[in-house]
Amino acid sequence: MKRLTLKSLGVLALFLVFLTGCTNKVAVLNPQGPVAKQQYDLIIWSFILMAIVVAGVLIIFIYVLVRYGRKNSKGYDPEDEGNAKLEALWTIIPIIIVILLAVPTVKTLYGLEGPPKPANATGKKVEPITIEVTSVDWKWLFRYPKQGIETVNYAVIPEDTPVKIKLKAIGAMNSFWVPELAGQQYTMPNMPMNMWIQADHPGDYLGRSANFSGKGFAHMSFHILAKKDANFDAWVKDVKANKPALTMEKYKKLLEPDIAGEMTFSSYPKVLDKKDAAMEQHMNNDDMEGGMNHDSGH
Amino acid sequence: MMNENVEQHNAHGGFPWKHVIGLILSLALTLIALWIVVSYSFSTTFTLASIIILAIFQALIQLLFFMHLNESKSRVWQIIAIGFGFFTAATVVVGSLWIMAYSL
Amino acid sequence: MIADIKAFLSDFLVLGDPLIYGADISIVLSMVAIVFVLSYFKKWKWLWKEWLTTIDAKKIGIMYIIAALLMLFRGGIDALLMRSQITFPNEGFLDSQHYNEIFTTHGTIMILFMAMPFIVGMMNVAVPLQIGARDVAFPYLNALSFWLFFVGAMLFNLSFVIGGSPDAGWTSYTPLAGAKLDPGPGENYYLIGLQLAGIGTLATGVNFMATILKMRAPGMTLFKMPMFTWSSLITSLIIVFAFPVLTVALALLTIDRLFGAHFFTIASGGSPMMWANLFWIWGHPEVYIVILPAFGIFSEVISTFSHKKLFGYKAMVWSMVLISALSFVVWLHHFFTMGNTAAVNSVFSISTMAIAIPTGVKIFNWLFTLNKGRIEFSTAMLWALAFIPNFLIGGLTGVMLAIAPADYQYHNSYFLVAHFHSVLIGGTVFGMFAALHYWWPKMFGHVLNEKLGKISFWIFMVSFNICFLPMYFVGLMGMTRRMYTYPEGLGWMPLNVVITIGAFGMGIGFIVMVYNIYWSARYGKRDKTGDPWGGRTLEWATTSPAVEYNFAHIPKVETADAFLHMKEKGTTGQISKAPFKPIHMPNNSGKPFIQAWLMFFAGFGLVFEWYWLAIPAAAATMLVMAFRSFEYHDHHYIPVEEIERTESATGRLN
Amino acid sequence: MSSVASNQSNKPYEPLEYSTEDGRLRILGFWIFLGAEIVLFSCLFATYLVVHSHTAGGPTSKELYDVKEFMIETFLLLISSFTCGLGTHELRRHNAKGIIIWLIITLLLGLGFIYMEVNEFVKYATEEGATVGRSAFLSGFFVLVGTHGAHVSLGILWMTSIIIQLAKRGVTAVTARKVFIVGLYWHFLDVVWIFIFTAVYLTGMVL
Ligand code: HEA
Ligand code: HEA
Ligand code: CUA
Ligand SMILES: [Cu+2]
Repeated sequence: MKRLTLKSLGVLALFLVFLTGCTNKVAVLNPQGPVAKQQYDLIIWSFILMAIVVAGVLIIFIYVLVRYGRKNSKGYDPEDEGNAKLEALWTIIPIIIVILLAVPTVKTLYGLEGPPKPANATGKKVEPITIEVTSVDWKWLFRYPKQGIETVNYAVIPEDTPVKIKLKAIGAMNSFWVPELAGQQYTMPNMPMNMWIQADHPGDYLGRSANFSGKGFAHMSFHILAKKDANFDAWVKDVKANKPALTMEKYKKLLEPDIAGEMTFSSYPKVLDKKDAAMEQHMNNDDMEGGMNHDSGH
Repeated sequence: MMNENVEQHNAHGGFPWKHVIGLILSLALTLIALWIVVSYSFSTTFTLASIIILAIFQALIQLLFFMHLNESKSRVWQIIAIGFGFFTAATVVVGSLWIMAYSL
Repeated sequence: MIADIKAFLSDFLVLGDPLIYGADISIVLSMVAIVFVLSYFKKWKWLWKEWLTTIDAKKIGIMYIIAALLMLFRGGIDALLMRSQITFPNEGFLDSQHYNEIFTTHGTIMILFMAMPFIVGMMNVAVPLQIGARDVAFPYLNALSFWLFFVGAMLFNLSFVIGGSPDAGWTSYTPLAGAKLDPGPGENYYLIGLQLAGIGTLATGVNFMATILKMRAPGMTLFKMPMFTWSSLITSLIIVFAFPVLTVALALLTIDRLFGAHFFTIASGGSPMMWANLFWIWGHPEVYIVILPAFGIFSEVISTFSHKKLFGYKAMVWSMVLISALSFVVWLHHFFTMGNTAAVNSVFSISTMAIAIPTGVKIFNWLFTLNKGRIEFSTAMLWALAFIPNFLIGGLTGVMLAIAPADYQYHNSYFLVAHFHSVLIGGTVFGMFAALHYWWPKMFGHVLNEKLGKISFWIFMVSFNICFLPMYFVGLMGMTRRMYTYPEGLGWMPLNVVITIGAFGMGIGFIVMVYNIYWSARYGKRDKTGDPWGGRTLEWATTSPAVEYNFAHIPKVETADAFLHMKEKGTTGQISKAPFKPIHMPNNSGKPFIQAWLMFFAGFGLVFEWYWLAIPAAAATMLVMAFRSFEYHDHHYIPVEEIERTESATGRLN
Repeated sequence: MSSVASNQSNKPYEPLEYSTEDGRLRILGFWIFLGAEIVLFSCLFATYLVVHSHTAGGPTSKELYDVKEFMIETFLLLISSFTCGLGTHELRRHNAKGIIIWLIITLLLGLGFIYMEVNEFVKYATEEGATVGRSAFLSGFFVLVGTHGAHVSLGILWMTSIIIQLAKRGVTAVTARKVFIVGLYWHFLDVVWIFIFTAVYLTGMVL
């Protein structure tokens, strides 16, 4: 019996090594921006509380097994059937732990609704930028409405700048997840949603879809490249100058179910901006009768 | 418990008063609900809230006057079954509407 | 003409895959073998009379358990196939489509066709005996439940060779699972197979609630019931109120797919998220349906093998009641990441965490049952003890998932996969294995070999940890579930290799267990006493296996742990002592079997949208029900002489 | 029949349907089943209410519902619930003939309800182009109201079968239990209809 509990302790130790040591590859434990950082802090806090519970339970567990697991252990009492004080104790302690978890949870949830606070000490307020992210089967479209740029399967963002991600889906649901920058949100047809990401440093952050969407799902990864402000502007200029335009034809082709590489377009059909909602609806419809005049009231 | 059953017996001896009262009440509540709606003289919230409350009363009338929910030795269990049913039903309806509020 | 037939067949049968050809061949071969063995030994009549038409809960229970073990095997093979594909990056063993089908069937089969029948089987075996009843409240309905479950499972498994398997995950999210993105019969199989089995389960829930509420032996008040019976009562309650939701969800998606409605489509105003909502309103209570009976079993086993009263009996009961109520108000935690408002996520986060409190109460009560006990490390007890730390890890990671903002990072990653296997295996499967060893003598009259039992325990339990603990880390490294392959260079490979080794280790542990079953059937120690473990509850008061009518005299109960009390007072003999009275028993009936198979054909017709088959079969089903309604002579009396004969054959009369 | 009425004369009276273990079990079982039915309908209500505004340019509830029609449907069901109750009342007096008469009246009212509902559906489909496949709202409407209608139809078949059994066998512990249970079912469908009346029709006039 001892083997069993020792093993559990070993596992615990292993977990601790993972937490303190080589976390580079453990994306969730390697937050690179304020959004992921908030979530990381919660994870660590909850982990500490859980570790306390594990320790408590295992100590009692080992004790009773060692003490009463032998053939002729003393203190056998077959009529021992309850103890109000003890029972109150192990009701109250968990309640306290749950409260200790619930309070930061709610705080963080409301905190995540707005743009992240400036990360660096200078505290200067930076204008957020907006990227419209659309998942289609099985690729990611990134649209920069202000810059008029569209990219596929990668996006470039300026560092230390809150980025508002507007999520949409054409076809199946997916989930937009860049573990080092922020936890995920689903992309859902007929239900535009927002989330924020922000990177503290220039870098190449791997993201992928976290919600199964069919045959090509495993290939739905993308890169978020964070650059210094100046480099970001340079990139925009370069794209505007040197990349082809996204034509309507090409766009429709992208909507067909297939996997794709990275692509860059200096512009996209303006009609998509204007009739944005209606267009998405149109693409999502399987029959045309309900088509364009679908009530998109929500 | 036995006494209850005796009462039941007596109640069924002559004219089915209980049923007639049940019928009258349910017709009345239905008409009131209809009137609240077609008179168009109340706010939407008030209209909806009051017709829902009336419906719940109607359900209680059926359960108590017609369905004898309250008799038999297992009435506790009958009431728990129906009660838990209503609890779950309310959770499902209210919860779903709240969660899906964005699309209402 | 011939071309037509060819085209039809290539749609109908799944062609072109060696794995599936292998399955085809093995299915045909085993069918032939079964038919041959039955004919050779002239067992057809026996099969029909003793099993297919039986309405004896004990036998129905055994059939459930056999089905569950077979499904564990099928689901386990699925698991090993998946593990083989994702051990190394960029493998080509399974293609994407095939992998998608396999995880879908793995999850669905394991939960609905393995865990559920295992539990219902144990309830059938033990509950009537534990409450001192002769059968369940509605034996005929019970048989119908079993056969509905069975044909549902058959229909679902058939998809593998005819028409193609469902491939949208066991959660079957729309719009992916809708007609537009997933045409073809695969998803229909899922919908109809689950529907049939689900209706059977709902009937089981009603049946066991009525049984436990009304059929307890005289003197057995609610708070003198054995803990497994309590857990069965509460599980039945959850079944009754959760399964209708599944019924509706499945029906709506079926109507969408077959009749062009727009509940969950993207077009014409459908609401894909509503599927997730309905699915989890059922789905979350479902996970407590599969864990609570295991809790009940652990209570029995831990108390029996600590040779001590259960600690905090009342708290154990109330915590289950609380869990059952809470289980209906937490479902949103499965889709925290679908853009809910902060208020919605907060409320469901907290309600979910709250479940940790009653569950914790149970954990500590088990620990204190061990305390001051005389612990006997039997195989059943080992499974129960191993449950505590293993389930603890799963439960605590569940609480971590319940923290919505943190769940944004865990959701749909292998961290989640690890969580639910920890609780499903460390809780439910360990519980069922404990029950299997514990009640085996009651079912078959011989005990399972302890040594082989312990070997299989250690192999399985250690491999289980090797398999699932590393999954938490690959999850944190960003590996998501349902990926049929992953690229190199992410550092995921070493851990995946370890995981796969663990998975195969579990397979070996399972093989040892199966061998133990075979070995013990031939050489195992026979249980003459009916009470091999020094049991405390009434199932041990009768013979092993229990006679058809369970108890010649219904026992009188004075305290909890009723049988122990009888042994102390020396009144155990009274249950089988003359004079007897004729015993009223329901007749066997072939109708449940026939009705269920008619429903199978109706379902099969729906899967392929062959209404010429579906409609007549459904009508025939109604006809069987009408016949049943007009049937008045459906019971008989066992005469006194026969009771005397049976009782003296068991050696209990002299 | 007389043998039943005089049984257990030393004990206080117990309604016949509760007089056997089997009867008591089945009645409780049926109540539990009704609990499940409540949840079943609640899911359909939830779905209907969520998609109520999703009309996809098709007909809306305000355009479709007709006060006169649904009021007549409501009265038919309410009164049938009453007549069914009178059947149970006669049951308690062991009066087979009385039961049969009231149940047949109930059946006729039920048939009238179904006739009106079918008419309503056909009218929607043919005159307004409102079919299940037209919009999410209509899917929700037809499936919710249709499920109730299917229950009523099943109830009609069931009640017919029980009337036959009652005519053949008179009031016994078994037939009494059957009459009582089918009565419960019928009243329950009335409860569901009240909520359809409220949440579908009346609400549809407001929102
Ligand atoms: C047997 C099945 C079972 C059980 C018992 C549980 C138990 C729990 N589960 Fe689990 N869960 C699943 C099966 C199960 N789960 C499955 C199958 C899925 C995924 C489905 C899918 O997507 O495919 C899932 C998914 C799942 C999610 C969704 C995650 C996501 O999709 O992102 C969440 C989130 O909250 C969750 C939470 C919990 C919690 C809080 C418990 C609690 O009940 C656990 C309670 C137990 C303890 C906490 C341990 C003992 C307590 C103490 C010692 C007291 C002290 C402790 C504290 C105060 C913390 N589960
Ligand atoms: C009770 C439920 C249950 C059980 C017991 C299991 C058991 C196992 N599961 Fe399962 N699993 C689920 C429920 C369950 N699972 C669910 C609900 C999902 C989600 C599905 C979805 O995403 O839709 C899932 C998904 C899932 C995945 C994720 C797939 C993905 O997302 O890509 C993986 C991956 O490793 C996995 C592995 C395993 C393994 C290795 C076992 C092992 O424990 C199995 C061990 C048993 C055996 C191995 C017995 C069989 C014996 C033999 C076959 C003899 C031959 C043996 C040898 C040759 C050695 N499971
Ligand atoms: Cu009184 Cu019906
Ligand atoms: Cu859950």
